[in-house]
Amino acid sequence: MSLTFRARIPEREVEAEFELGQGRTLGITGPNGAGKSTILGVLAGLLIPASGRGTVGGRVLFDLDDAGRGTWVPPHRRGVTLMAQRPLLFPHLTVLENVAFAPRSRGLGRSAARDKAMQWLEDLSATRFADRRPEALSGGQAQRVALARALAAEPEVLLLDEPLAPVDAGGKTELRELLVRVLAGRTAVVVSHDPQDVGELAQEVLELGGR
Amino acid sequence: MSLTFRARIPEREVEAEFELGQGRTLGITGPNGAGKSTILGVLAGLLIPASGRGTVGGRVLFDLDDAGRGTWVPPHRRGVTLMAQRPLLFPHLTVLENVAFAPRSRGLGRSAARDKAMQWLEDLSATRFADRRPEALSGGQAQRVALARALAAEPEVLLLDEPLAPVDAGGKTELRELLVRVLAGRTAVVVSHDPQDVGELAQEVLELGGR
Amino acid sequence: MLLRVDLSSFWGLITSESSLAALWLSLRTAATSTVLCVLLGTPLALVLARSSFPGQRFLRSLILLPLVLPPVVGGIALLHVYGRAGLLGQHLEVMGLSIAFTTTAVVIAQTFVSLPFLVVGLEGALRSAGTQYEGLAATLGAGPGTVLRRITLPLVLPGLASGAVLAFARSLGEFGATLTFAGSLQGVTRTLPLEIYLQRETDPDAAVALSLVLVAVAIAVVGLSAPRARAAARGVR
Amino acid sequence: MLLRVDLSSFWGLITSESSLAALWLSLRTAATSTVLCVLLGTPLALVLARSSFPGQRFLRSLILLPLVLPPVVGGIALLHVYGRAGLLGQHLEVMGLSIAFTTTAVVIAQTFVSLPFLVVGLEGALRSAGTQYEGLAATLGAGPGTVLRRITLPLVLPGLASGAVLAFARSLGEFGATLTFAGSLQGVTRTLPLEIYLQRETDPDAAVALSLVLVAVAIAVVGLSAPRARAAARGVR
Amino acid sequence: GSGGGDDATEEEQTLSVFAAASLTDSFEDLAGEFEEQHPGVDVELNFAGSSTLVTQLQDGAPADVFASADEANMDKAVDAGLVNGEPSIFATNLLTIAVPAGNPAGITSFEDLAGEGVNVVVCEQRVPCGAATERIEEITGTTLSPVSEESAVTDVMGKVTSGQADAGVVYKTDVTAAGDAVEEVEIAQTEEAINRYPIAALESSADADLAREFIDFIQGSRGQERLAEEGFGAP
Ligand SMILES: Nc1ncnc2c1ncn2[C@@H]1O[C@H](COP(=O)(O)OP(=O)(O)OP(=O)(O)O)[C@@H](O)[C@H]1O
Ligand SMILES: Nc1ncnc2c1ncn2[C@@H]1O[C@H](COP(=O)(O)OP(=O)(O)OP(=O)(O)O)[C@@H](O)[C@H]1O
Ligand code: MOO
Ligand SMILES: [Mg+2]
Ligand SMILES: [Mg+2]
Repeated sequence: MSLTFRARIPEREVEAEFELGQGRTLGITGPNGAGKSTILGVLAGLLIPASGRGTVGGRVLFDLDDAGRGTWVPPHRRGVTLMAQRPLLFPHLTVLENVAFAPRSRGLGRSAARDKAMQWLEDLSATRFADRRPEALSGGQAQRVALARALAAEPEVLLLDEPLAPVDAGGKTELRELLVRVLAGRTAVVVSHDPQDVGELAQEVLELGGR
Repeated sequence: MSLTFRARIPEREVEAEFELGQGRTLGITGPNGAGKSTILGVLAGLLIPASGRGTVGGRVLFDLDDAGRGTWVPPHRRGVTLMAQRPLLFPHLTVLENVAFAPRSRGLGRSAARDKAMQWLEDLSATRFADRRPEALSGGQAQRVALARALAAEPEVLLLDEPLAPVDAGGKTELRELLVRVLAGRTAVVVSHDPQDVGELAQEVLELGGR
Repeated sequence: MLLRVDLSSFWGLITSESSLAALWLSLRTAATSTVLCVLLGTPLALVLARSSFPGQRFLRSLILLPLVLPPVVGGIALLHVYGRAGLLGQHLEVMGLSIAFTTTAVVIAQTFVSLPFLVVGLEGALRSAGTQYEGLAATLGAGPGTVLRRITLPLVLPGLASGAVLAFARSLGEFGATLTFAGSLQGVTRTLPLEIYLQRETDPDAAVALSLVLVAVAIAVVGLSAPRARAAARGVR
Repeated sequence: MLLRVDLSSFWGLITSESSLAALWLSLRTAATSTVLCVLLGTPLALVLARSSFPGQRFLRSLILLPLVLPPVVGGIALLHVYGRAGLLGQHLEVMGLSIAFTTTAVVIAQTFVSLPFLVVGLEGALRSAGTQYEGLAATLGAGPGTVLRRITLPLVLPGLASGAVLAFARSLGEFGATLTFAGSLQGVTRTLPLEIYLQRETDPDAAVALSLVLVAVAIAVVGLSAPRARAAARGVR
Repeated sequence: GSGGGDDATEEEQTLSVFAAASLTDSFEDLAGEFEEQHPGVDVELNFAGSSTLVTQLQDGAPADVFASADEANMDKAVDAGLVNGEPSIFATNLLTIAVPAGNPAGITSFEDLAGEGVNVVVCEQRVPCGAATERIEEITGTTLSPVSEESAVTDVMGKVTSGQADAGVVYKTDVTAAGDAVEEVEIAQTEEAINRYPIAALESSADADLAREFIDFIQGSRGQERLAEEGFGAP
């Protein structure tokens, strides 16, 4: 799915525009507060911009004129999944249930969704946490699970906000290799401060100016 | 203040021991889940270990035998300040009030504490957020403020859990330089996955084994 | 209080036909009212906590009204609505449905006075839970119904449960509105508080004994459903 | 209800001496009781939410008891404690303090029935706020008192406020316990609900008119103090 | 109707009686006896304060018989067109003084109630027992300064039995019901403020004959005997 984006969020002094071809990955970099998370929030449908337009494969996600009127598709109908900057694992669900959440929401049966979730946890070397609650995970462990949960949604467009920040050195290399495989052929936007992440994962780069 | 530490937290399969001379900085590294945050929690007094002993300059922080009996000094009387892995800024206070919190708790008057907080915010190039609520900060901005808040406590022992993880590339260099200055002569423990952090900030290194 | 009742007559009293009928009626109606409060109160709390519209403050005040109304006045108000000649009651009457002075009326009275407890508790829980998890769940493809069922409601379950306990307790103790709106007919509308009230007219000690039964039931329900105590402050990640 | 009262007599009625005395007494006592509920209820909620000890469930049940007690029974219980011959009352009597038939008794009755509202609301807020911020504040050098004053209480302020509003509303509507425990004397113990109840004996329409006054006061208080509506779901960081 | 029944299966029939709360014990017993005498009849009793009962009747409560604790409330029912035929008086109740066991304030007469430091509780003048108390005050030329003016006799009794009050002006039936908890000090002029209990069949009754039979039973010798046990006077 090709992606186009143009939006203005004046309360946060954020303004950005880009296009991305089908199956490619955009890396967004820029100093703290440049608006990286804001852009992902607008794409995912969690933030309503003052004005702008976004499309996926020609389908409109939002299209708001300067008065803020127009189309705005709610998050669950966008086919866009966000892995936010904080893990935000659902605290009342186990790790496995967290990862199975998206497959279940897509209509998969309980055990099929569990199997799928288990596979993703395996890919992220996190199966041994499957039955824990999120509160009993370390920072890096929680991040891995959040990544698994987003990947398990298998969306048209995947948005990752600093996916590897709290991951240990060895894990970074391992997960980067995994992401290269997973993102191949999938449209994605990855935010990172790490030039290595951007270099290995993204085919295009948007460098935001900072303040 | 010299620091000694020995503790066992079997629920988390964590066990560690180290000594640190007065004014020196210990870098702790190790894979996700190795127990880095756990050690800082025990030192700060937020987690009670099954057994162990910790001292600062000869003063006992905790001293628990295998049955878990013994001395345990509450966090506010330890002279140990923790910057946790998540910023955990007080949501009901402004940024300035967050940073002024420790000086105020130490008994400083309102305006003296404000001045001190302002200075720390300046050192961390974060003065322009002074009047904002934490919820209106980006991930990296919140981290800077959390760092300022911990530094403003000017404790005997400073514990920093991945202080620079979500900070942008330029900021990392700038803040590392600042920390080198601040930690000079102060006893500190810094957890980080970044070899550069450990290399530049720490005089000693504890490498935890992972699972 | 205990001193005033000797034990043998106590047992005879609380197992008398009228006492048992009243206790059983109280338990049944309070349980039904609690279910109704949950069914009605949950959408109301969601509307109050998750949307903003003109007149929201007024709606909240309206829902909280039964809290401040002396129950007797609440009972009069219910008569004006559901009574035979009432706004709604006269239409129901035409359809052959008569509510006043039936067990249904007891349930309506209890639901009326208990609803605010559930709504207030749940609204607070919803507000403090925030909307972050809900937004994230939506980006994982979950529609509003799924989000409600699998995220929102489970997250506020402790708030919902404590609201339901309060509603049950309040229903169990309801007196004034029931007496006025539903009357006091043994086995039909005479709940335990009404039985106690009547006993007090003629035998104050018996009234105290029955009160103790009510207290015991209430302690059992409230105590058992209390939130499990969490271990003391531990853990910062 | 409105239809039953015509406007001119309505005004005369609600500005009559007895009505005004009752309204003023109700406002004063309900405000005092609310303050007492906050002062007593805050430590209780803290103990319930932040510590665990044997008998905690029982303590919670005990605090919640007035919720389920029919107010009249609550009044009887108060008599057994604070009455002239009561457990505490007889000692107070010796010290020359007589509570019976005074405005103090009204405040005690209202505080008794309203306290659970505050405790339940605040305990829930304390539990969902968690202890992370408190622990962190302690590592910044803040002692328990400072943590309580600058972190814990401000964090749960919305819960405390909504609990206080419920307590005020409940105090304003309190009827049964006041009647039983404090009596009913104009200007001293006869609050607005008691006045309404009396009016109903002779002039039901007048009682309805007075109820409307009570409702208006309640709507004003509850409506004004409602949590400000937050903007709809926005922002994930 | 109740007629038409042979010895075949009895037709189930309900007689709904709305009665003042002070009649609870006596009417429950009498209703049981009435049911025994009338197989197939089920007497449903609804007890509350008389004014509450009138409100309920006005709002369409289905009932056959109304027994009020005062004439004012019965008049309201009559004025509202609820009553079928004339109400009749079936019992009377006299005012008396209840004092806590031991009579701590040493009350011996109505006039004593006006003494210094006597905590006396009465009914408010807007309720029947309060109106009667006021009449006694006029007759005796005594002005009471009560510490509380209650809305129901029950609440006056509550203050006396608990020892809160030194004395309360109540009905003889209340003193009888309270047993040992209180002592009685008679009011010499009590006959001047007699309280009458009227009973009447209601328009909404489905079976006027049965309602009539119940009223006759209450007014008959067995009914009067049982009421006298509770302290009620003859009409
Ligand atoms: N409610 C809010 N949440 C987050 N940011 C906000 C909010 N309100 C205002 N802002 C501001 O919007 C700007 C963009 O924030 P954003 O979170 O998009 O930055 P970012 O590029 O993701 O930074 P970081 O690298 O620190 O995560 C920042 O200056 C921030 O302070
Ligand atoms: N309540 C808990 N909070 C945090 N960790 C817990 C908890 N309970 C159990 N654990 C486990 O304790 C171990 C140590 O966790 P800790 O947070 O100290 O790791 P860490 O070294 O800080 O890892 P990271 O680099 O991911 O932050 C982990 O395996 C974790 O899963
Ligand atoms: O029950 Mo009555 O009508 O107050 O005597
Ligand atoms: Mg960000
Ligand atoms: Mg950690």
